[in-house]
Amino acid sequence: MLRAENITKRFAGVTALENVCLEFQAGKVNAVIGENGAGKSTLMKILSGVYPDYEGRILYKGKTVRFSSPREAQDGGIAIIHQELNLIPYLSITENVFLGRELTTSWGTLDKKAMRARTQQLLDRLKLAVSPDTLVAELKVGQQQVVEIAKALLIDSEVIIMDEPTSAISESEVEVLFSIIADLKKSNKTIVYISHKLDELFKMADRFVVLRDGKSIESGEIRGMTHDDIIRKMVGREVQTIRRQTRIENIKPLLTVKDLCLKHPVRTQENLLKNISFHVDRGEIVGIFGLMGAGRTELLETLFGLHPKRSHGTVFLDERKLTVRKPADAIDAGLALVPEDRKKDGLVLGLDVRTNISLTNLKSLEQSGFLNKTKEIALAKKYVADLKIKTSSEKQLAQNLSGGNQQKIVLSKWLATHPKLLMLDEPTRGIDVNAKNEIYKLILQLAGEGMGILVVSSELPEIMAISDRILVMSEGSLTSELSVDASEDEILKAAIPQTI
Amino acid sequence: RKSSGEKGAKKVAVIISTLNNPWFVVLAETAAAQAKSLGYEAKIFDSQNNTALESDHFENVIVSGFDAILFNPTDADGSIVNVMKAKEAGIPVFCMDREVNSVKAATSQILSDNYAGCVAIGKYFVQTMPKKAAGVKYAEILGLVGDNNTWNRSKGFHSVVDLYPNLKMVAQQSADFDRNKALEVVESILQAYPDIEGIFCGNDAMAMGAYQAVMAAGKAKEIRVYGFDGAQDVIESISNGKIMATGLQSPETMAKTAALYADEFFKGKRDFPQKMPVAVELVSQANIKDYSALTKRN
Amino acid sequence: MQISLQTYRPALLKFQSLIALLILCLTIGLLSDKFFTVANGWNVLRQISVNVCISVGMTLVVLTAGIDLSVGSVLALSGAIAAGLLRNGIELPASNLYIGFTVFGAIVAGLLTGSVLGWFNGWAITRFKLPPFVATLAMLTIARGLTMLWTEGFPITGLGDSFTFLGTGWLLGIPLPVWISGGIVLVVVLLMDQTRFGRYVYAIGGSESAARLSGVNINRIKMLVYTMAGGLAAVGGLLVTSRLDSAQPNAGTSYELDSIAAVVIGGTSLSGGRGSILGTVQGAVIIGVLNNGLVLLNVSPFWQQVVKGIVILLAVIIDKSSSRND
Amino acid sequence: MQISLQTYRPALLKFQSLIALLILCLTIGLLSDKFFTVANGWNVLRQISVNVCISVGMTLVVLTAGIDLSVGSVLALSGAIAAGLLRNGIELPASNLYIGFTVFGAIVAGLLTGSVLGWFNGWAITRFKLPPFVATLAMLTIARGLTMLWTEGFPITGLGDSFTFLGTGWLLGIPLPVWISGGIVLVVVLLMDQTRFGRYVYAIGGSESAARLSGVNINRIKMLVYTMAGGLAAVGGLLVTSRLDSAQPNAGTSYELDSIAAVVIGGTSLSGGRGSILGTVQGAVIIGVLNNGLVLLNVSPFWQQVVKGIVILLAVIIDKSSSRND
Ligand SMILES: Nc1ncnc2c1ncn2[C@@H]1O[C@H](COP(=O)(O)OP(=O)(O)OP(=O)(O)O)[C@@H](O)[C@H]1O
Ligand SMILES: Nc1ncnc2c1ncn2[C@@H]1O[C@H](COP(=O)(O)OP(=O)(O)OP(=O)(O)O)[C@@H](O)[C@H]1O
Ligand SMILES: [Mg+2]
Ligand SMILES: [Mg+2]
Repeated sequence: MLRAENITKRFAGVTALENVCLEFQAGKVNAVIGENGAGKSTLMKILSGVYPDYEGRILYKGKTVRFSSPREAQDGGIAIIHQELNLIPYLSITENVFLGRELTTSWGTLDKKAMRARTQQLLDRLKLAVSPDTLVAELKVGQQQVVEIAKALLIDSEVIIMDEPTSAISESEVEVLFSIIADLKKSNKTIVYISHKLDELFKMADRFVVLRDGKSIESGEIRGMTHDDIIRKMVGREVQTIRRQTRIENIKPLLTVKDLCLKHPVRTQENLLKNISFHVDRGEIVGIFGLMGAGRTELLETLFGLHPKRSHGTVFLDERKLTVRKPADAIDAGLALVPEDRKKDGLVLGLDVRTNISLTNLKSLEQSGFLNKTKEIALAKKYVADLKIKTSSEKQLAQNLSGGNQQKIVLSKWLATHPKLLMLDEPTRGIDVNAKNEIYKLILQLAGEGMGILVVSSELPEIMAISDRILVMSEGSLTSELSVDASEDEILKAAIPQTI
Repeated sequence: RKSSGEKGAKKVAVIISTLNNPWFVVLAETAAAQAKSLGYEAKIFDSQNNTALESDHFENVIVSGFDAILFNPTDADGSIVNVMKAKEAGIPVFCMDREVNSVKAATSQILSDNYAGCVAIGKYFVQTMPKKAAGVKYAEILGLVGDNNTWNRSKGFHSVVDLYPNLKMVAQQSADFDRNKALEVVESILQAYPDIEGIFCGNDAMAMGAYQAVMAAGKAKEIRVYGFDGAQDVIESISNGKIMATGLQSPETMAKTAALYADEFFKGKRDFPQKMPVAVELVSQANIKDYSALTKRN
Repeated sequence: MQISLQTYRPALLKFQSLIALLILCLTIGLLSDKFFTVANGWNVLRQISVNVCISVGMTLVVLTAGIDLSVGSVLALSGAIAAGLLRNGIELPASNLYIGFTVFGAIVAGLLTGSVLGWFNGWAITRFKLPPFVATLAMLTIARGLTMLWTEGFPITGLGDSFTFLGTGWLLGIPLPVWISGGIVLVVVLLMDQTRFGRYVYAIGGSESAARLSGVNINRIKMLVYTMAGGLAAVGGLLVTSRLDSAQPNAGTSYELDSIAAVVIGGTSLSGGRGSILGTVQGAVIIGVLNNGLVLLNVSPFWQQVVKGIVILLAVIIDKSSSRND
Repeated sequence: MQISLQTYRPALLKFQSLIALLILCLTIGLLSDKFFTVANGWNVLRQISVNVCISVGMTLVVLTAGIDLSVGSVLALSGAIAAGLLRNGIELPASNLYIGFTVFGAIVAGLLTGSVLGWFNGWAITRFKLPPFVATLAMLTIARGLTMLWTEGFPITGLGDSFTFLGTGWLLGIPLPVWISGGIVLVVVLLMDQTRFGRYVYAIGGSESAARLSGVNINRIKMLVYTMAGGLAAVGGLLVTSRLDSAQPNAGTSYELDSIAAVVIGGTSLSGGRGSILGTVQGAVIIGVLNNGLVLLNVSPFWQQVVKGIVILLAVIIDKSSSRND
C-alpha cells in the first residue's frame, strides 16, 4: 500500500533518517518501533507531507508520490495523528476537528449545525463525554489527544498514521481506540501505529518495522515475538526490565498530608480535592493511580504551592508544618515537581540544556552576585552524563531534543536542587522502553538514597512495577490505599467513579 | 440652541491647533484669560495639530452650547468645513494667527502674516550675510513638511533670498519644529557642509537647537542663525548676540483682540473686518533695544 | 446560517461585559446634561467611525498575531490619492493626455491604494518572514513619504459636494459615516463568525504550526488580512478626507496607537488567536466617549491626558474583573 | 567570571551578522566623504545615545514578552522634573519653606521620577494582570499630561553649565553621553549574561509557567524590569535636557516607536525570550547611521522617509538571510 524507498532526511547537523526502506500493508496494523529519536516521527511527517524535501521516493498505491503539503497528503487519503498535540487552544472541539475541511452551506457560509452534529457523533464513538463546543484549552491533555484522534477519523482515509496516540490517555480510552482500530482494519485500511507501550503492540499490531538511529533495521510479523525480542531489536542489545525489589520498611515519615482541600476555580462551592490525607515515608515510592480527571495533577500542584488561595489543609514535611504560598517556598522546603506537560511547564524550550538544568539552582551557582559559568557547565555536564541525556552538547536548545531526553532534563533540573520529596506527574509519557527503564532505575536509586517519591501515572504496569504503596484517586477523593500485591481489578475498581 | 447659554454667563471656546509649543500656549491662555476677565466662561481645546480632532472639537462645542469660538486653525483649507459648521449653528468664529481660506466662513480673522514676516527676515538675511564674490553657503531647517505654515514661511523667505544668486542653499532639511531634532540635523549638516555661514529655521525652537549645534562645533562666530516666532528665549538670545533675528508675532495682541471682538459680538456688533492683520515685527540685532521689555517677561 | 450572539466564543461574551462602558457613560451623563442627547450620540458615533474602520482591520491583523503600524500613513496616502485624482486627474504632458476622475473613480482609486499598500505589507511579511512590526513600520514611513511627495506638503481641497457627502451626509436620520462603519462591522463580524476565512484567522493566531498541519494556507490568509487592513484604512482615509473636504498630508499621524488601543481595550490578545470584532467596537466606543466626555465636562487639556490615562486603566481593570465572574 | 562573546546564546551570535550595517555604512561612505570622519563618528554615537539608553530598557521589557509604550513621556517628565527642581527648587508658601536642589540632587530626582513611573507600570501589570500594552499606553498619556502640568507647557531653560556638561561634555576624547550609554550597555550586558536576574528574564519570556514552576518570582522580576525601563528612560531624559539646556514639554514624542524599532531590528522577538542587548545596540546604530547619512547626502525631506523605510526593510532582510547561514 505505502512503500518508502531509500528515504534520507537531514536537519541542520543531524541525519534523522538514512536510506530507510519499508512497507506498510493494507488491512493490517503496522507498528513502527524504535527508541526516542530513532526517527519515527520524522518518517511519518515525510509520509504525511509535512516535510516536502527529502531524498528517496515514496510509492503509494503503486505510484510515486511527493506530497508538498499536509493538505495534499490528506486529499490523497493519508491522515495522521501527530505526536505533538496540534490543536488550536482557543477554538472549540468542533472547530478543531473540522479545521481545514469545514463544511459549508450553499451560501458559502459555515454549516455549523452539521459540523457540530458530526463532531458529536465522533465524540460519542470515542466515548468522550464533553460538549463539542468546549474550547480545547479547557481540556486536559488526555482529552485533547482524543480530539486529535477524532480529527484523523473525520475523513475517510486509506492510510491512518497514529504517532503515539495513547501517550496521554488512560486504559478505558485505549480500549475504545482499539475497537475503532479493529473496525478500520476490517474495512481494509492501512494503519501505521507508533507506541512505546509494548503491551499495546502485542494486543494490536500485525506487523512491525524497527528503526534504529535513523536506519530501518528489520520488519516482520508480530506473531511469535516476545517482549524481549522486540526490545532487543529496538535497542540492539539486552535490556533488563526493572522491578521494585525489597526495601527497608517504615523508617521515618517524610511527608504527612491531612485534610487537604482545593476549591474549584470557578464553581467555588465545589471541591476538586476532598479531604485528602496520606503520608510518604523516607525512601518510599508511593504511586497514585486514577483515571483522567481524578485530581492527581491538582494534588501535586497544590502541594507545590500553585493554588495557595484556593486550598487548605495541613502538610508536614520532616515533622515540621509546611506553609507553601508559592513554588519557591516548596523548593526551599525540599519539594520538587516534574510536571505533566513538560513542554509548557517543565522546560523553557527556547533556552539551551545547560540553562534549563541550572534554572532551579542558580542561587548555589552565584559567587559575589555573578553566576559561575564553570560550575554551571560542570553541573549540566554531570547530569547529561549521569542521566545519559542524548544531546550534541549542553548548548543544544531544549526544543531540539527528543521527548525522552527532554524529560531527563526536567528530572535533572529538579535533582540538582537535592529535594527531599520528588513528585513526578506522568514521568514516562511518550518515552521509549529503554529510557523508561533508565528513569525507573533512577527513581529506585533515589529512593534507595532516602528520597521520598510520589509518582502519578495512568499506566497500571508502571505503578505496579515501581511503587511500594499505591493510592487510588477518583473524583478528587482518595478512594483506596493498596499494597503492590493488589490485583489490577482491585485498583481499577477503586479508580472508577461512583457517580455517573 | 442659543438659549441654552442664556441661563448663566456666556461660554467661549478657545480651539487651538496645538499646545505642544509654548507660543500657542500663550495664545490660548491669553485668549481664555481675556474672555474670563470680560465675564465669560472660557474653555481651551487642543486639536493636537490634527484637523480631524479639531473637527470633533467643533462638533462637541456646538452640541454643548458654546456661544462663541476663538479659533486657531490647524489648516487653512481643512478647517473651513469646521468653521462653516459653527456658522450654520449660529456661533461666531474669530480666527487667530492662522487664517482659513474663505471669506464667508469666519466672523473675523485676526492674522499674522507668516509669508510677509519671512519676507522681512529674508531681507534682513540678505543684508546681514557676508558678501563674497565666490558665493556664500547657507542651510534651511524646515518645520513639519506636512504643515502649510512650514511652506508659507519657507516661500516668504525664498521670495527674497532667491533673488541673490550669490547666496547658495546647500542643504534643506526638516526638523519637525523640534529643538532636539534641529540640534541633531544641524550637527550632521555641519559635518557635510562645514563652510556654511547661515542657517534659516522655520521656528524659534529649531533656531535654538541649531544655535546649540553651531556653538558646540565652535562656529558661533562664523554661522548666523535666524528664527521665526518671537519666542522669549530667542529674543533673549538676540539680545545676547547669539541669534540674528526672528519674526515676532505677538500672540497676546491677537488673542486679546479676538476676545474683545467676541465681547462686542455679544453686545450686538456685527460688522467686523473680515481680515484684521497684526504685523509680524522683525526683531533683530539692529533693533533689539526696542524690545528689551520682552526679555524681562517671565 | 444561525448567528449565535449568546455563543460559545468567550471573546464574544466579552462584549457583554459592558460594565466599564456603562459606568463611564453614567458618570459623564450625571456630570453633564449634554451627554445623553441624540445630537451628542450621533456626534460620538460619527467621531469614532474612522477609528472603527481602521480598528476592524487591525483586529484581523492582531488576531493572526501580527500588528499593523502603517494604518495612519496608509489612511493619509489613500485619502490624498483619491483627493488628488478627483481634483486634478492625471495629466501626461508627454502624450498630451488628460484623464479625469469621477467621484466614484476617485473612491475606487483610494481604496485600491490602501489595498495595494496592505498587500505589500503582507507580501513582505510572508515572503521574507519579516516580523510584522518591522515590515509595517517601514511602510509607516514609506507611505508617509509618498503622501508628502504626492501632495508636495500641501493639503488638497475643494473636492465638491458629492464627495464630501460621504463624510458629512445623513441617510434615514443616521450620519453616513456611521452607516459605513456599521456596515463594515456587520460584514466582518459575519465573515469572522460564518466563514472559513474567519476560522483560519483565529486558527493562525492560536497556533500557526497547528494550522499549517491542518492544511490551512497560512500565507494566503495573512496576505488577505493585511490587504483588508490596508483597504479598511483607506476607507478611513476617504471618510476623513471627505469630512474635512481636504486631504491633509499629515492626516492619521499616530492613529496606529489609537487603533491598537481600541483592539486591546476590547479584549483582543496581542499574541493572537483570541478576541473579537465587537470587543474592538466596544474599545473604540470607550475611547470615543472618553474624548467626548472630557470635552463636555470642561476638563483642562493638560488634565485631560492624565484623566484619560487613568480612565483607560480603570476601564480595563473593571472589565477584567467583571468578565471573570461569567 | 568569564565573558564569552562567542558564546552559546544564539541571540548574541546575531550581533555578528553585521553585514547589513556594514553595507549601509559602506554605501553612505562611498556617496559622502564626510561620513567616515572621526567627528562624524562621535556625532552619530552621541545622537544615538539617548535611543540606546531607552532601548536597553525596552529590550528587557520585550524579552519578558512585554512592551513599554510610555518611555517617551517618562523621558519628558523625568527631564522636566530634574530641570524644574534645579531651576526653581520646591517652594512651600504655606510653611514658608524653600528647598533648593544641587545638580546632583536634581539628577537623582529625575532618575527617581522615571523609576517610580516604571515601577507603577510594573505594579499595574502584575497586580491587575493588565496587558502591558494597555498599562503603558495609559502611562504614556498620564506622564505626558503631568509633564504639561508641571511645565505649564513652557520649556524650562537656563540650567547652568555643570548640568549641561552631562549632555555636551567630553571626557578623554569621548563625548559624555557616549560614556554613559556605553556604560549602561556594559552593565546590562553583564547583568543579562552573568546574573540570576538575566536568566530569569529570558526564562519568563520563554515560558512563564515553566519559570513559575522553577520557583522564579515572576512578579518581582517583572516589576524590576519595568522599573529599570523607567529609570533608563529617565537617563535618556536627563541627557536630552542637559544637551538642549532646556526641558521641552513635548520631548520624547514617539520615541517608543524608535526604541521598539531598534529592539526589533536588533533581532529580539516581540513574543519574548529571544534576543540580546547587543543586537539592540546594532539596531540603534542602524537607525542612527541612516538618519545621519540621509542628512549628509542632503536627501530631500520628502524622499527621506521613503528611503528610510526601504533601507530598514532591506537591512532586516539581509540580516535575516545572512544569519541563517551561521
Ligand atoms: N526540526 C528538527 N531540527 C533538528 N533536528 C530534529 C528536528 N526534528 C527531529 N530532529 C532530530 O531527528 C531525530 C529523529 O527525531 P524523531 O522525532 O523522528 O524521533 P522519534 O523516533 O519520533 O522519537 P520519539 O520516540 O521520542 O518521538 C532526533 O535526533 C531529533 O533530535
Ligand atoms: N483550570 C481548571 N478549570 C476547571 N476545571 C479544572 C481546571 N483544572 C482542572 N480541572 C478539573 O479538575 C479535575 C481534576 O483534574 P486533574 O488534572 O487534577 O486530574 P488528573 O487526575 O491529573 O488527570 P490527568 O490524568 O488528565 O492529568 C478534572 O475534572 C478537571 O477537569
Ligand atoms: Mg516521535
Ligand atoms: Mg494529570
